Amino acid sequence: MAKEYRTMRNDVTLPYQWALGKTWSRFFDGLKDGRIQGTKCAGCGRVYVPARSFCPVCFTDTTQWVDVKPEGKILTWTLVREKYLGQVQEPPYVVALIQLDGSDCGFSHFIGGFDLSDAGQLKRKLKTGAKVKAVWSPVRNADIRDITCFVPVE
Amino acid sequence: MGNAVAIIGTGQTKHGRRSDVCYPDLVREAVTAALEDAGITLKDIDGIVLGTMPSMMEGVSSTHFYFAEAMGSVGKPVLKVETCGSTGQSIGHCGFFWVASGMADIVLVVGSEKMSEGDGQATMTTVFDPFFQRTFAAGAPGVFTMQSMEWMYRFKIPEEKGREAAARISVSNHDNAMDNPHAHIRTRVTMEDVKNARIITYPVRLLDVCPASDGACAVIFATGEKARKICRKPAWIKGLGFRGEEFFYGESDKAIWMSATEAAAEAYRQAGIRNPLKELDVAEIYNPFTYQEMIFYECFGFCPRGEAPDYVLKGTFLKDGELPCCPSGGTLCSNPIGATGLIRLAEAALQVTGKAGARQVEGAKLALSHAMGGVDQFNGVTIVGSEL
Amino acid sequence: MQRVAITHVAQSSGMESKESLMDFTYRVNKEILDKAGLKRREVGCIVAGSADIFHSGLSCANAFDWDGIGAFLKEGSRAEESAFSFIYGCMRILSGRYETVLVTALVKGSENPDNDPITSFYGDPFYLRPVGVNESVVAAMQMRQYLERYGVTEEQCAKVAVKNLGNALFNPYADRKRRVSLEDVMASERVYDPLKALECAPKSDGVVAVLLASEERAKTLSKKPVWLSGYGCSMDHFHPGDRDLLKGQLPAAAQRAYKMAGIDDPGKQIDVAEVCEPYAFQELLWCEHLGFCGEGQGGRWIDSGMPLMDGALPVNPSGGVLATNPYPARGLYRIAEAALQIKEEAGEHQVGKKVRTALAHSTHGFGGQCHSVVILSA
Amino acid sequence: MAKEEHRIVKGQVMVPYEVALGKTWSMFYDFLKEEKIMGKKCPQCSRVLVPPRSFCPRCFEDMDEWVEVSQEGIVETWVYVNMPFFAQELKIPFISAQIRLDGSDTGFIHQVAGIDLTEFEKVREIVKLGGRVKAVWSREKKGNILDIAYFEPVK
Repeated sequence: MAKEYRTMRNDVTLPYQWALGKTWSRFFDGLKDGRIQGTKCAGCGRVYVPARSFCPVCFTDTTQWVDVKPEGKILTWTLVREKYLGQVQEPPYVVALIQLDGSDCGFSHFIGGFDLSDAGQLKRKLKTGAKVKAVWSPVRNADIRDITCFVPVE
Repeated sequence: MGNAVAIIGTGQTKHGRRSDVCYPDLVREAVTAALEDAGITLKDIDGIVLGTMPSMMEGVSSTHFYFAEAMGSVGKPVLKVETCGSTGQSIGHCGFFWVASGMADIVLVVGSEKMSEGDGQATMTTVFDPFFQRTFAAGAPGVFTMQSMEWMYRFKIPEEKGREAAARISVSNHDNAMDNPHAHIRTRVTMEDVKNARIITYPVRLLDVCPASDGACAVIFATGEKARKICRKPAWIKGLGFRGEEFFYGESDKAIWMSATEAAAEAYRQAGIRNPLKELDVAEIYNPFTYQEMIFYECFGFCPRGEAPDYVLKGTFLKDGELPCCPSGGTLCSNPIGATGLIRLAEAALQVTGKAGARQVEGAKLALSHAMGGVDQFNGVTIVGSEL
Repeated sequence: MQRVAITHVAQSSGMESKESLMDFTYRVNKEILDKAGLKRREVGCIVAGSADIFHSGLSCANAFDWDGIGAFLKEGSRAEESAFSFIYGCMRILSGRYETVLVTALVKGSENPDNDPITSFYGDPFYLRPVGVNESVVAAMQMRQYLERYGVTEEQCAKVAVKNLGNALFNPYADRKRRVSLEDVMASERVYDPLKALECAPKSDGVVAVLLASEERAKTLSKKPVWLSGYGCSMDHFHPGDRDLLKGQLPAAAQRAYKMAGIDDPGKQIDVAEVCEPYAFQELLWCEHLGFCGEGQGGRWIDSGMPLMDGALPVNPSGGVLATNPYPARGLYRIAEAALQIKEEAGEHQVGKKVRTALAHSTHGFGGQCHSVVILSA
Repeated sequence: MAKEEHRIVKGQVMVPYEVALGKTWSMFYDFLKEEKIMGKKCPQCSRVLVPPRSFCPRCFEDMDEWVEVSQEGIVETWVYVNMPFFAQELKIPFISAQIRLDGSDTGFIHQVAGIDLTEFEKVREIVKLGGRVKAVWSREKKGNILDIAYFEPVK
């Protein structure tokens, strides 16, 4: 940002250590073991992934853990071409909402595993409702990137 | 006074290092407790007010989004109000005005902070402007020390006397916190402990300073009509005031501290209080630093300027004194910043409704609560009473 | 019941300002006080609207705001989004305790990083932020569903950008002033496919102030006060995956506002609307949710010409957020513009028809997580 | 290995901003380059504010009159900072001070240095509330507040 009037840089850098709490610690431990777990609300019966300590609709504690499949269907997606500061990866990449089989909500993650520059292939593979499955990272740190991305299932 | 508004329920988390829970769960703990205390459910809530200190204290901005479910706000109107350290009082004021406006019958107000997740002092440094003052900022201790030194010099308070009185405040707050199950720091300290504690910024020592806490507080406001129907013993809002001075530190006189003085004066005017020392039964003051608590006593008219140490040393503000201050153990023993001002209000409400448990001040009917924010820039005061 | 009115409005240009944020704020507040013939000391209460993360790297925005908004030793507060600030100001008046409240929203987008990195901090650090979720990502996913579920076309969405940027040419305060054709919009880069660059709002500078007054005071302060007749707000789930992105909470917010204002046929009873559309297609979706047209009819609605400047229900005659996006202040800009239309003070972008009732809308968060609707009347 | 029941995730947030100084503050720094400390005087309350403002926050009037203030003043209060924290600009130990420059009506925040700062007990013999200090200029001017290197006690 070169400006013709007088400015000052004001860069704010701050360190954090975020607590996961019991439920999310267990969820990420599961990812490390190659399992995707949700919690089920005893009231409305919905299964949420990632797991929640309480039902976002009923406001009651969730106690039942369920394993959901590492595959599901695309609810919607976008191909990110825009570049911006501190971006999670180099564009282009695809971010999607995926409803995992056995769950009742959308799960935010990447879709990849094929050439994104090929417009034809992109349209063919990334249909709403199309099946995708998780690709596990070879290195697992018990975080959301233990799943590298989801890939279309032919 | 216009429309009557009362507090019908309060809830607090256990404050402290709460790395056992994620941030939304901490918030929900307070919300659930407040709903239980009021004996109502989320269905009864017409609107929700949230506030924290600065957004970046915990590295998630605009937390009303993140806490949407935890504060039970899905499908409901919300307001996000923030005024730095004074946030806790400001959100209480917002809850009051929402109900007083006639636009809602029952409003839930939530304040929270999870200090263990960020770097409090580094974050506070970003409150200073980047042009002139940030270079010399030394977090909260630096500022509060400068203010305390200026105050003692102005009123010719001998250093020894100031030290003695500040230590007494530390000891009594720590003693009081022993009665408060929510308090972060629950250890007794002696005068010697305080005077020999590690120096933070001279003359302020470790035991003169509040901890960095995780915690949340929720308070439920209702119209007079609803309050009488739902609640056996509501705490009535009698008066409130909020004032701020110039942004640059040093531009106004911090030994007199007009924002604190005038915020209290405004609240007193509304509550019809002329002699606060006599009329108030208890005060919950936002006291992150022992010395500063004495400046507040003076600003709030509890004693003449420059005489706070004398009053402290004769026990005026002890739990069995003429005007007990911070029977909860105060900010000095728990400081989840965005929640702290609301905790003061919740504690004041508990006192005037006789629900303060072991920290109850016998027969308390009229209580002052307070919070301070910015670089000594803002002060908010709310007065609650057992009668309208 | 007490009533509350907007008596005066002042705003800055949305274009990049060379002034410091403090001076930039002061100019607009000075202007509104001068217009109203009031001294700073005479105002009852002052409420700021600003958000830390959009605040030039200054935490506790209210601290820095305080001087420029004229709040020295005055009763006051700050809300994080400017529609919040507005309604909080109204509450202060409705409580009967204040006769006048000055509400000021401020930001200098030109000093901040882009909206995409900034809005990524709305995301939690565990699930959403690490997979690159920001406001544009969710908007793009929302748009795809909108296109696929209802058969609305990309061209119909692009028409919103053509309309609003066209309107902005008549608004002296607009930031992005450029006549664009449908082809321009369609050919602009698909930054978040299917969203195109010209369908995304810029980041702008902006200070906007409104003076609120009680019924009695309003009548002495202004010949043509604009009355608050309805307000509604509603919050949605945090995780975009927990919601149906095409349903959302705007219908709930609108219903609350309509109920309060006694509106049962919004398409007929509202004369003009200022809608917060940081992404072009959202104007169509929001217009459906506001009841201006049926579900899935947003495409036909724009084709019909109804929301054009000379249409039956002009939407965003100011050029909207696509033209000027001072993020945390944009809600109050909508409210101010709606008030100007009722006052017949909108100048070159005054709509042709007589305006008695105007709607202003504000939204922020992923895919419109929170919506506020304000109804103003003559 | 037993798993911990709850964990911490470490991270960092970096957000860069570039903020405008505007005319008044730009000029203030231009004056510093000439080794002048300039304030602005309010036409209504007559207070001289340093740092300067384009308007008086109390009277809410434009301030157009520049006034040069003294490079000497009184220490209204000070703090000896010997604790490190994240992103601290100055090396500890340092002294932050509020200085009332002669001819101004506000406290100016800067650092007091130019003396041995290592031992607090010795420092407090020299730096006193109400004591006088004067500006020491940096040889190289960078257009920021450290163009005044520090204030030193006047003997």
